[in-house]
Amino acid sequence: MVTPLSSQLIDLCAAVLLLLSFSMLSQRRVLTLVDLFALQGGTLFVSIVVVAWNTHQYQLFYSAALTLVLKVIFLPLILNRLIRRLGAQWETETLLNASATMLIGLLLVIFAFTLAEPISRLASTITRSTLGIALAIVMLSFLMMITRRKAVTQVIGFLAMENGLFFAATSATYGMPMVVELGVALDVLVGMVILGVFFFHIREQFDSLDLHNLESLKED
Amino acid sequence: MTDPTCAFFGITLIPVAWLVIGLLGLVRIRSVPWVGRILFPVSALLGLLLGAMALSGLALPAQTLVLPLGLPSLPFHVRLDGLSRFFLMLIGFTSAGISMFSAGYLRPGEGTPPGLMCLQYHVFLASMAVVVLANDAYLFMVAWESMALSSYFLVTTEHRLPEIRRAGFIYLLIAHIGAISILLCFGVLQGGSWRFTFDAMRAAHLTPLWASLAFVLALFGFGAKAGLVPLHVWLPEAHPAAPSPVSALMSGVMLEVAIYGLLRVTFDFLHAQLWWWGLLALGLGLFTALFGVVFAAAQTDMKRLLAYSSIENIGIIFLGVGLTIIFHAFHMALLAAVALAATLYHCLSHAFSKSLLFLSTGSVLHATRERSLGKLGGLIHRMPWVAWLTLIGTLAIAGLPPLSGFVSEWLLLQAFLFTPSLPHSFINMLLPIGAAALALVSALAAYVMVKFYGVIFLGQPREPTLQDAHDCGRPERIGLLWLALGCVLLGLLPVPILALLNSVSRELLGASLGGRLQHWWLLAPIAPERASYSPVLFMLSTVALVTLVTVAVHLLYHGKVRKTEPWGCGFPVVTARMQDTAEGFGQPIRQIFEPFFRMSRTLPSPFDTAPHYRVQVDDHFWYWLYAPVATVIQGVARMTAVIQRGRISVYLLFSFLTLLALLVFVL
Amino acid sequence: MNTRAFTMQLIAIAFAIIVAPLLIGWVNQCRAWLQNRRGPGILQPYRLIRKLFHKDAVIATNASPLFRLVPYVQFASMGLAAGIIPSLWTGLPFADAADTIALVGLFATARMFLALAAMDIGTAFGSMGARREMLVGFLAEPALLMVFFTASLISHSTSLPTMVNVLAHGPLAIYPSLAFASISFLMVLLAENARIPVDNPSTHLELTMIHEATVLEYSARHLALIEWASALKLFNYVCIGFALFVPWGLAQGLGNLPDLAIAVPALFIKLVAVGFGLALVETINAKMRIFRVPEFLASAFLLAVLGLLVHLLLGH
Amino acid sequence: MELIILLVLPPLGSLLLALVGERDWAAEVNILVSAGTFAAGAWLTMHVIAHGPILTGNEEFFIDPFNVFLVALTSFVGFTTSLFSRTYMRIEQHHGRLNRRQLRLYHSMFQLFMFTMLLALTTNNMGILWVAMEGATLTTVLLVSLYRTPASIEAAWKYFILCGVGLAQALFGTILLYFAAEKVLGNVGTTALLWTRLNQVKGQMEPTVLSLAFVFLLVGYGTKVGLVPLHNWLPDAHAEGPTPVSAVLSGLLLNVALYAVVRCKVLVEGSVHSDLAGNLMMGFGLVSVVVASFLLWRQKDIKRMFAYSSIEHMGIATFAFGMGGPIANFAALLHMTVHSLTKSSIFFTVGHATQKAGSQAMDKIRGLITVNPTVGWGLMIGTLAILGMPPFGVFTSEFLILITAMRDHPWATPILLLALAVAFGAIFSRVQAMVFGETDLKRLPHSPTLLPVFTHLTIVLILGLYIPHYLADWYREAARIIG
Repeated sequence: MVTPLSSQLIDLCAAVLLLLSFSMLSQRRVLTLVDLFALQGGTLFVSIVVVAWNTHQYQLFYSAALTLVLKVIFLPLILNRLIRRLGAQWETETLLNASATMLIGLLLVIFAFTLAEPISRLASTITRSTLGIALAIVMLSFLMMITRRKAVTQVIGFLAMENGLFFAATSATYGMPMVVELGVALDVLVGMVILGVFFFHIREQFDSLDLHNLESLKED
Repeated sequence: MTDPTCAFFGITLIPVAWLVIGLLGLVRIRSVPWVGRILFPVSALLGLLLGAMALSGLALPAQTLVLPLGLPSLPFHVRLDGLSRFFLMLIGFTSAGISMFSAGYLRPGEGTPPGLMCLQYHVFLASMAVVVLANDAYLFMVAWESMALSSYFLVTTEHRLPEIRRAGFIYLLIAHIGAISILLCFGVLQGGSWRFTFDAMRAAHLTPLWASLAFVLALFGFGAKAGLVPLHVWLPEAHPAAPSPVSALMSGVMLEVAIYGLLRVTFDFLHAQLWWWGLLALGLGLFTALFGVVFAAAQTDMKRLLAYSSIENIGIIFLGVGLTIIFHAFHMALLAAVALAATLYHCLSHAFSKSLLFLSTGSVLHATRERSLGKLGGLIHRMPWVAWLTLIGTLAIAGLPPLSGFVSEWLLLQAFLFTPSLPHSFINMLLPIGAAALALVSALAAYVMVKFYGVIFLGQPREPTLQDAHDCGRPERIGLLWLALGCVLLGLLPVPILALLNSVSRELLGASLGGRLQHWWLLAPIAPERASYSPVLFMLSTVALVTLVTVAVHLLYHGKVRKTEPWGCGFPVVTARMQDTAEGFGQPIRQIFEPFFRMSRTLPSPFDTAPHYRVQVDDHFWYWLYAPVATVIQGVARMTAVIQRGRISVYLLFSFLTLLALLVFVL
Repeated sequence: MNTRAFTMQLIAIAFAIIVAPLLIGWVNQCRAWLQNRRGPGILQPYRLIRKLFHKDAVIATNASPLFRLVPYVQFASMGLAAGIIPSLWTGLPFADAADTIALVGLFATARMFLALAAMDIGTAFGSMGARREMLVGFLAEPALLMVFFTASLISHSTSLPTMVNVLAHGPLAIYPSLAFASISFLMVLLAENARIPVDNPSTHLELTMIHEATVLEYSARHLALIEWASALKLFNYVCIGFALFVPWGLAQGLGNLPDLAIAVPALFIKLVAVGFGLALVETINAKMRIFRVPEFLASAFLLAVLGLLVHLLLGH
Repeated sequence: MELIILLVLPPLGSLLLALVGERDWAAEVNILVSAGTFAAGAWLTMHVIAHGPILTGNEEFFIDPFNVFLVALTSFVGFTTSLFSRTYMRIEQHHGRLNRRQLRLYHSMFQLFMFTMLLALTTNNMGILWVAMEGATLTTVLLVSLYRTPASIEAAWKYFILCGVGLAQALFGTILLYFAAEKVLGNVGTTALLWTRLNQVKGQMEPTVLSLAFVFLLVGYGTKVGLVPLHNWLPDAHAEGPTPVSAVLSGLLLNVALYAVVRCKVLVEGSVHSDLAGNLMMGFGLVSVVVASFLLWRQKDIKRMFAYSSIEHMGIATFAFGMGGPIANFAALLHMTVHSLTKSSIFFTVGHATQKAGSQAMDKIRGLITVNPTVGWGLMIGTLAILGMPPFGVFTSEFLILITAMRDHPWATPILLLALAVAFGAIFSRVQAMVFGETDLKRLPHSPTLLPVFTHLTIVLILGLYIPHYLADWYREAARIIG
């Protein structure tokens, strides 16, 4: 019953997601970053819908809806407003220049694929090959969190990682049990709210969101 | 007392009773009468009882008991055999005197409140008793470390003084490291059975390599507690810091408990297989003894001096242990028995005499508030009791006949004289040197003790304040008397006491002096024509001669006795400051044994209007061993601090790399 | 011990006590002769002691009972030592009470008391003397002990009578180790008895004296006892030397008359010889500086140890 | 029934306190709720001891000897902490470091935190376990940043980011676990994440997947355990949060995280027939012990120092679990217990000490014994206990761990002992200086509640001398489950 088309669709989504996370990795402008993040969420939504449609896993529609609401609409919205309110549109510079970051990213992708290869061989789902990509996305966003210097961008990286995980969940196994999905979503939401609050605290304490302010606690 | 099992229970109950007394101290924590006049005398009685019970049971076979406490897999095992009985006797009798003294020694308003001090003191006593009773590694370690802890708190009674805090820290640190090595030693000793009862360790059979490892670990661990060079640095710090009864307890009892541990492991578990262990112990012991006595000669603080003298005595004891091991390894049972007897006897005599001396310093301290020898003097007129009783202790520890110290040294020298019959020529060459060194040490000990006694009690008071020094109170007198009595009896009646030790040496070596002690008055361990010593006869004839001479002289003599000022040697005035100071008295030794010391001297120039001479004597080991270790640790710490530099990106990188590394690892 | 042995024992002690000052007298006489002086005569020490016994005793105000006790202890311990060291016959019951090690201990005790008494008054010289006395002691004692060890390794015993019996009546053998021992013993003897070159018995130049400084505060009967005791000490040391190195002539056991008939003249001959020898040594040597004394005694100590090693190397 | 109370009481309390948390009697309410929770926990424990494991709520909740003792411990320490925090927070308020809004936040978050802990412990669903851990992170982030000082904000931020990322890895691990389980159990909705089910089929699951999953889970939950080099958040969070929070962080959160790791280990070892998991844990444990004990020498801030000591002890426990086997697991469980009791009591005393000194810098704190003997002795005894001095329980567990190490991994023993000695020197030298000596500290406006301190220490002391039979059997049972 699995049509090659659907699986191609999913692979396409996967490719787009990977592309997006690469572009996020190299993107300097914070607002664009948010848009990219929204796009990523959108793609994720599409892929989930496709999976749900093809495999008649209807509880996946809930998580699709969750993704849509949370990651495509809500989070980007508040992120946008936060960034405008905090005036943190510009990431001044990253710790590593873009090309080097890309290179490392590439290596990571290869590593992720090799890692996921034996697993996806076991997979019976239509989404078998995408697990590697999911892992790659997780790692790329990890890399992004490492290389960025602004609190906001770090958070976006964090959310991108969550996306990767969602994608993994849907692609490897047709979604986690509903309770878990809900719980995870809730945590993400609350986490975002808290972070939002934090931005303001950080701003009022250090009057900038630059992370090099947050290096006072250390061993000398 | 007759029924052995009831005696056994009685003995095991006494530590509990001590704990109870300690807790009772908390009832009225600030009341000196309650603690001093009631609790401490009671615990002294308990000490006597313990000693008596242990003594009466010395010859009995071993008894064991399992208490429903401790780990589920390893409940507390208790065992009472000759060795533990002997050391219990030591603990009981010595602590009896010390507790009695403490009863009068306590004063209100000095650091820790008396009630709390009473608790710590009795926990200390009880834990020492339990160490000796323990028959499994866990109980042993628990008691051992409680001993260290309680004594630490006692040492830091005057915790407001920084040097005392420092002393306490060094003490506890070294004690802890020693305990760790003992723990390792037990880990080796169980020899594959993975049961940590001492019975299992007795049964275990180790390859020579593992056995040697265990022995070295034990030597390190127990040596750290006993103050074996180079692990001695805590001792001269901690003993002066502690209140005098505590110093007495630490020096007179705790060090011997460490010796107990070594004997237990070496002979009971390892059966003293290899002769080079003995050589090692002997060498270390000799060096420790020489080191200790030479440093004692250079001290200017009376309690530091005694502490170093303790190091010296511990050295002598280790030397005895070493000889015992050597003889035992070569299957010379009788000689091993002689050496062991000497060792145990020295433990006993050191316990009595050293506690006596430390207590007397306590009385001096209370009477004069002065610890530095340079400010004392002439106290024999102000405090005759203390002075005369101390004289006995001084002579005993200097190893002079007919007191206790001499007996053990005599036996040791006898043992040395037999070494040429060893099958191993190398040791034959080596051991006479040992004998010579031992002789040198005991002669030096006499020097040190003359300095100690002479500077404190004789001559003219070096400070005007000493004029109103007062003699010690009645409880103190009783305590001192008891200990002095012990020194005398140990000196005069070696034969009956050695006969009591037979059971111990039979347990450990399978041989004893047994039949060789027929005459109670004549000590002839091998054969009367070989060597003999009869302190009683010695004493009697001396006394007889003294009285005879006195009588004779008084018959012969017709003149009167006039009292005048001493001859001023032509000086216009004779002041107390013209006497030898402690530094001055130690100066020849400092000169002869210069390489031992790390000295910093400031000499006055001939043109000084107010000439000032200062000399400070330090311990090389501190700078050679301990300081470097500390710097290394600090360096490593500085390096490790690199991973905590506060940059969140770096932290993220850490976890990322960890992840990748692990993934590669499992791939 | 039966009564005869006991009486003989007492006789031995009495004999030593009586004869001891004679030896001092003889040595001093010989020195006088060697230094072209007439000399006071051999009996001078007795006269001195008698004189002292008839004087009033003067004691420092701050002297403690210890100070007055010490002379008696000195005398008694030297007497006891005389009871242990075989001078004429070896059968001494007291010898069981103390073997050589105990004998060294006895000397040490005596010295310690002397030093304490010296510190008791609290004058500069008293404590200085005590310090020097102990300094000499802590080096001389081990040396003496080593000498005894060498002998005891030969005789397999540490009790003097047995040693003498073995050395004197055993098969005649030459012991190189004993040669070393004898030299170091001689050095110890000089040091212990405050003779030149270590100390000068006949001076009161404060800065050089050792023994005299310790007894500076004594007078009359106390001084008499001390002087007598030191005479006894010299006698004892000399007898030890005889027992170890020239034991011939000593009567065995309690000794029967013929043996004693040999022993007494033998002893006196030896004493005369040794006295003269001592005087000679003291005359041809100059007193050394106090700082040299440790080296002198250390070499004595090392010689003794060397003797021990030689014995072990050669096996006899 | 008691389970429901256990899981419902805290959130209700949290809601209530969210409403009334600023009142003067809020602290009493807090105590009351915690007491109730503790009672429920105790009740549950009795029930489990009596009737064995419970599996309820269509298998969503599972209580076995392993987690029930942690439930009891958690609710108990939670209770004592609430007792302590009453006076502590009063004094903080009195010093003007907290306003009522923050107090309300504190109270309600405290209860919520307790809830997440208990949920994480009692749930049978690996997914819910993850959710609860994340929830715990969020609540504690708020607690850590309670003072709103720059330092506390920084600490909270690092805590949030590092643990968030870590837990993201854990989630990926959980997904992989699910993925592997699905192969065996079929895609039957929720059941494929139930630990009990997984435990039944662990033999058939795909080793490669599970080993990968374990790596992610270990890195994830390990971050929360504070294993070096994932530990960096821990000292900051402990040092900057209010002391009661430090107490529960050290005493409870780390335990629960370790619990999660061990649960995963059980599954993985069942599937992967090599001791990969064990070796990984031993490695992490050893590294943590050594690094932490050396870092102790660099400390100036008292709470930071004890945070590092927590890392060290978690390292020891992890090492023990890694070794596995009845004795080691037994010892590790015991170690978790005594460590959380001792460490929380230490933090209680430390809290009052810092309030006296008005600073957490150790060279500002002097002569506690003279100004307030109970605090001083509490700190001294607690420290000696945590340093593994007999006759306290920490020594017992360390003794057992060491002898097991001597048997199974002799090479590791000297390293452990060296680290212990180094840590001893570092901590004790500082604590001694703080407890003893002259002082210029002032008394506190309210007399501190030290009942919890001495209760904890007494329990630890008793555990050092005598382990009750039911407790021992219970630990053994748990050890058997862990395998």
